[in-house]
Amino acid sequence: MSAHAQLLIVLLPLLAAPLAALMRTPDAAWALATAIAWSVLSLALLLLLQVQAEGVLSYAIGGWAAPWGIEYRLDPLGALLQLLLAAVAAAILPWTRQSAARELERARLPGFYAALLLLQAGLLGIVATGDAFNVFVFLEISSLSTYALIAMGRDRRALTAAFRYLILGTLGATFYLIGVGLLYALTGTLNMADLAARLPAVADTRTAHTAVVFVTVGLGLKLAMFPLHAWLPNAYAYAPSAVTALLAATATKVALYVLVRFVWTIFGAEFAFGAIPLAALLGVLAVLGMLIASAVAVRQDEVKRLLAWSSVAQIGYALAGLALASGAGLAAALLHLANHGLMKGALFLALGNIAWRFGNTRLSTLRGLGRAMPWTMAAFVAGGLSLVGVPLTVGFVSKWALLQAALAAGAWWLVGAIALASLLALAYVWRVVEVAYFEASESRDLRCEAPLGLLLPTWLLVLANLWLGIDTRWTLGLAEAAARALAGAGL
Amino acid sequence: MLVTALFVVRTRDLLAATMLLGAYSLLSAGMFMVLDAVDVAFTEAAVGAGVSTILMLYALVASGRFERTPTRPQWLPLLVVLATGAALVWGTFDLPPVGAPGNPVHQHVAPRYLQQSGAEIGIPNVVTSVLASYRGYDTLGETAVVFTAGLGVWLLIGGLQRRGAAAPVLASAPHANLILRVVSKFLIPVILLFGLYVQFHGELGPGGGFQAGVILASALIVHLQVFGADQTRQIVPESLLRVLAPLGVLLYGGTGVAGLLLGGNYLDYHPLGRTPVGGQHLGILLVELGVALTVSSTMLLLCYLFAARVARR
Amino acid sequence: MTAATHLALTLVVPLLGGLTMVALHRWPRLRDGVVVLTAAALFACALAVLADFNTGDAPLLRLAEPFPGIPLALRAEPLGVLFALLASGLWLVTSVYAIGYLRARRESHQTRFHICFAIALAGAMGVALAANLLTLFVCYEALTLSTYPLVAHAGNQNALRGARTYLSILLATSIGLLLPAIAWTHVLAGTVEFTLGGVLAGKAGPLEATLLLALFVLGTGKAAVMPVHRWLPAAMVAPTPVSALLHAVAVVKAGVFTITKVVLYIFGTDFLAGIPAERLLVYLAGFTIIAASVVALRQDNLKRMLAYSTIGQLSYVVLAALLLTPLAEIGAALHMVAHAFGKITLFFVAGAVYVAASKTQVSELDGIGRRMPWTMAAFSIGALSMVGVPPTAGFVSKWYLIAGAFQNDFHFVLAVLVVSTALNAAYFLPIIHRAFFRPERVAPRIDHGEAPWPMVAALLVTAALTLLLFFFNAPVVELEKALVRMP
Amino acid sequence: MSSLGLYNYWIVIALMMVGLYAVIARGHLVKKLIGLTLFQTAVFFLYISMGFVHGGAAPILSEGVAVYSNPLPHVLILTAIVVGVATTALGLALVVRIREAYGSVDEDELERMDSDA
Repeated sequence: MSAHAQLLIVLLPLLAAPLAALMRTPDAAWALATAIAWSVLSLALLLLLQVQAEGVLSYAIGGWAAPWGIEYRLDPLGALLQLLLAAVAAAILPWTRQSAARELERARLPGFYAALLLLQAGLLGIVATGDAFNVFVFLEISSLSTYALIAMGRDRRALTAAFRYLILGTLGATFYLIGVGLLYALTGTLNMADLAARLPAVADTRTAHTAVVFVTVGLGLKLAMFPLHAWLPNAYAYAPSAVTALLAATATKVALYVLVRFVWTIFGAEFAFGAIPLAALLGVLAVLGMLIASAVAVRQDEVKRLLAWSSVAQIGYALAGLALASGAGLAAALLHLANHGLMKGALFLALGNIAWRFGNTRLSTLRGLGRAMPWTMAAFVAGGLSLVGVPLTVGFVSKWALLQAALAAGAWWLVGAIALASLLALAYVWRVVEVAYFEASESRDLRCEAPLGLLLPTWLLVLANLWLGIDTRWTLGLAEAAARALAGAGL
Repeated sequence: MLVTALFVVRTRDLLAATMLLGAYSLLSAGMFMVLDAVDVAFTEAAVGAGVSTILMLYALVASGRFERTPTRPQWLPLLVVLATGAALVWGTFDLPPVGAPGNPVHQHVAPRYLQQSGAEIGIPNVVTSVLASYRGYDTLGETAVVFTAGLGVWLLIGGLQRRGAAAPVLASAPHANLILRVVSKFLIPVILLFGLYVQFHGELGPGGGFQAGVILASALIVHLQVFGADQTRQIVPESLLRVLAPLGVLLYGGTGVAGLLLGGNYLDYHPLGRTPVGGQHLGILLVELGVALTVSSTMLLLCYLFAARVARR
Repeated sequence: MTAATHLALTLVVPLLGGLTMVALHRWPRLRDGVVVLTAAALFACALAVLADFNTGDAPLLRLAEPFPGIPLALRAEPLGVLFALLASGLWLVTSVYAIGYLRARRESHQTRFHICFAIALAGAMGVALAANLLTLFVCYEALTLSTYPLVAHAGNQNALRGARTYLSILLATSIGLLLPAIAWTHVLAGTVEFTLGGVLAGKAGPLEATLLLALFVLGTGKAAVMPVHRWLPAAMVAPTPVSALLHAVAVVKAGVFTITKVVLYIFGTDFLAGIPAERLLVYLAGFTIIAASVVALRQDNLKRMLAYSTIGQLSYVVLAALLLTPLAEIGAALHMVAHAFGKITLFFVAGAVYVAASKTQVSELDGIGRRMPWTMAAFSIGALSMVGVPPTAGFVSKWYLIAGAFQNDFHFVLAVLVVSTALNAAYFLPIIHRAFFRPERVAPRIDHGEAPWPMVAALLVTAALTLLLFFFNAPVVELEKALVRMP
Repeated sequence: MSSLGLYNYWIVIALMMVGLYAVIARGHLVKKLIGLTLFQTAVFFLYISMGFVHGGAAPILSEGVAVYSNPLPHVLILTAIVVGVATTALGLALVVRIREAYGSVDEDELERMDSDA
């Protein structure tokens, strides 16, 4: 059975979703979803060991060989992403039961869990596949389920946010489709490895350049790259808490994974960074994104939107790492992907606890919560410190790696940007901490901590945040292995 | 084609826009026929012209017919559009000319489908063989997309207790209804028959799971329009649809798992039958059935949901 | 109990103490006992580390390995041991003082106060004994974060504002300047380990070295060099024991200690000597001394005056470190100790005056000498030490500073030393004069005597230490000799 | 590189741009969805015209016919059409919900309501 693990990791959630939809009671659907999430996690670990042992795994679906049939390829980068997706989902799903029960009507819960499973299947499918068009199909599965999930938020603005995300997301996917179409027209194949082999021959044509631009713009929309991020703040702010946590920790990361896959595997570093000034373009957008998004985040008074803007900024960090066009930069970007997933997961779960108790997460609601909900706020502070990049946290590890890569590449503009952005991060995290701990509020002196069911997963992610900040064998080791596999050149 | 598209964008009256969009889909189906894409033309006509127009009509009933005059500056979108267009045109210069047999597209992957699919899978319609077997996983993903859409729409506007009988949309003039009633009584069985034909003829000529599913659904949608949602619900209750839609996906996935258990890779139909080619036949048949199930039940479910929501307003 | 366990104990003891304090939350008397006990245990550990170091046994204790090649590790070396001893010793005294102060003022959140104190001390010990820049940076940040709740202890609006400036400047400089500096050093030198004689020799050009040094000096916000000094006066909103220990000893000394260590162990004195632009930083330190002393002159609030005087004194140590002559390095270490004893006494006095007479302004101190003779006597000793009058420790360190300046006849430094001594005298002596020789203009509201006994005892101990250091500075000098054996 | 052969693509691009214009310029939500459908249909044309072969028959194996047009784009487009319809259906469901929640389906009015809400 382990030979088929590569496929089962996607198939399990995909086929479990219809089952979940058929379930009558919400708890049965939740139990199925959590069981699937945990089995996916075990599969992801199994696959990781296999990849480390045998190198790139390949699985021809339908028995047809690579360029003709669809092929699943898994390399260290894919294994790292799948592990992140599985781990975050496995932590968030147990948390979802009580949070969703309170935020959504009972009748819709089985459907809600089915959509969550579809979202996870879509994301895992994108990471697992080695076929460019298959990425589009699974991208659509995850996007459609995301639109539906966001629109289930209580606030009516969730609907407009979902609609705007639908329009922009579909535009992005269609741009990606055009890019892949142009590549197909030039090379005649859709399999990524095959594409990478045949592209250099036609690399200097104008069509190839346009294809790169369209794929980058398309993915930029899905990735919420700086100028194309309009949909993200509202979408994360008004979606149900569980959905925001899952999306923040995984969705944009997968889009960035596809961009890395295209830039490094298919186009190859020399072509992508040589022919078109992709490095300069990404670098400028990343720095702009980091600074402006952080600046906006400081002024938000709804904490979920604040964290959503901070997500846009953090994606800027990862893009900046990518824009360094060096092995070290790539490793730093991948490391930040994984770390940011953990950080945001913990933070949004903490917010979910507050939303569970008070129904909203405005800054005024947080007044005096330091005493009222000590464990939740402690988790939030730990996540916030990790966001700022204080030592002994995961954020510091990725900041350190980014600084190293930037200095090695002599990118002074990036060092300054990172310093400034982390100061802004400090500003908006501290704004929340100050309100929570130092502003006393008369109405809320009683202790009303969230129930254990919500607290345990939150603290699980927070502990992961701290533990991986000290023992970085897992995250740093994997990211470097992935970068070495992709970049080939020495770190 | 271009003129219809431009007019669709220009017009203020959304009803006209929807109708023109239907016409546009039909025209594009014709164009696909010219470009030898028969299956695609069939699907575009059935899905593009048929279902999306019905759904848009429902949405229009809910949201009013006319569009306010645009107040925002028009030059910015124009600029963006022209820039993208120019980039695309600039990009096409190095593309091989349309229709030339020497294009790389025809050299690399496609020839094998054309030459070997007859022997390996044994069905004349190469598109169906590629769709169901070579790239069967894409189609599974696509069925999942249809299911997701159905699920998403149900999550958004489903689960409503219908208050009062849902008046049929076109029931404005009762006597006019008589002709419609008689004609539709005659038409529906024919459509159903044609749908089944398309389903099983998919291997020989143009057709297949999607088209058949939509046609079967459209038969019942006609019934829904003419006789009102309540009568149609007696024939095909909504709960049945909500069971059939996931079932289709499971059937498709299950066929793949069966291939897995019998020793092949996932979605490998060879071990299913006694002979490899026989296995392919059986596999494709089952898979197409699964697709038809999901597509038909989802399309009908969509119409039920929209009808119920519109009637409630 | 090998030397390595002593090193580990220096970190574990305060954290353990903190935990037990949490456990004894409901029994204040027991908790205060634990506080003193932990302080005593920490001091004992520091002594043990000193003993091990003297016997030449200085192992590398590896705690964790976050990055390949850069472990979080501790190692004893002369400067670090001195600072560790200083911090843990004075913590013992301060804890006694703090218990008295908190009891007298009936402050709320006392447990949180002591726990943060314990964590801050753990951070200070970590900075002292760090084996490489990364460990130093980690403990430096821990120190900043753990002292934030202390500064914002009062919880009212201006305490919050003060704490906000405190935190923003410190974290801004550390993440904004210090972290890039460390990363750059790692990229340039390939290692961030502290090796006597410097790692950068030959690996960085003159321009890069100067820029890097500037990054370090400005990045270490805790050294309060002029542009980044504003956090120190802002932190005066904290209760006096906090200002006493942290802002006279632990926090600020950590900053100056970092700079000295960077100069000695990362750059190396002879490598720096070769760089002409290094003089700029000496001028900057000199300017800080003069400006801070001038501002201190005009301060009426006692604690703010002491804060500005601290900024000035700190730059003495920075100045000495950047003089690069062996005698100056020893002078720097000595001044660190002397200033600690002197300044902590002055802060204790300020706290005692506040508790007993609830007076905070210098102008209100007329004739207080007669009411609080012991306290004001200690104040005079402290003040004299700051000025550098013979019987006090301040004189010894100034003596080495001047000798160091003469060694490479750096006339600017001599001028700065003379002028600043005059300025120190200008703002300290009138206070002594006002306290003893001026009659009380207005009768105090409450006829108060001395402050509660634990506070008076503490400040007398530190005053005595200031005097003792003058006579028994030999062991300290011997310890520091190892530092510069290979100048 | 006879540019004559490329006119097919240019028409497709013109159609795309009409669709894109509708999505961006028009405020009415349903008009945006219509624009999106136009845009996607045009992309389908791009794929199909790539796979077209002069004189080739439809890709259904029959005797006596040697040259066929390429079946692969057809398969891709079959999937893309269904994905397009799925997205439109979901979009329309959202429009209905927005209409009920806000009472209007014009983007500018919605923004005004959101900003002051």
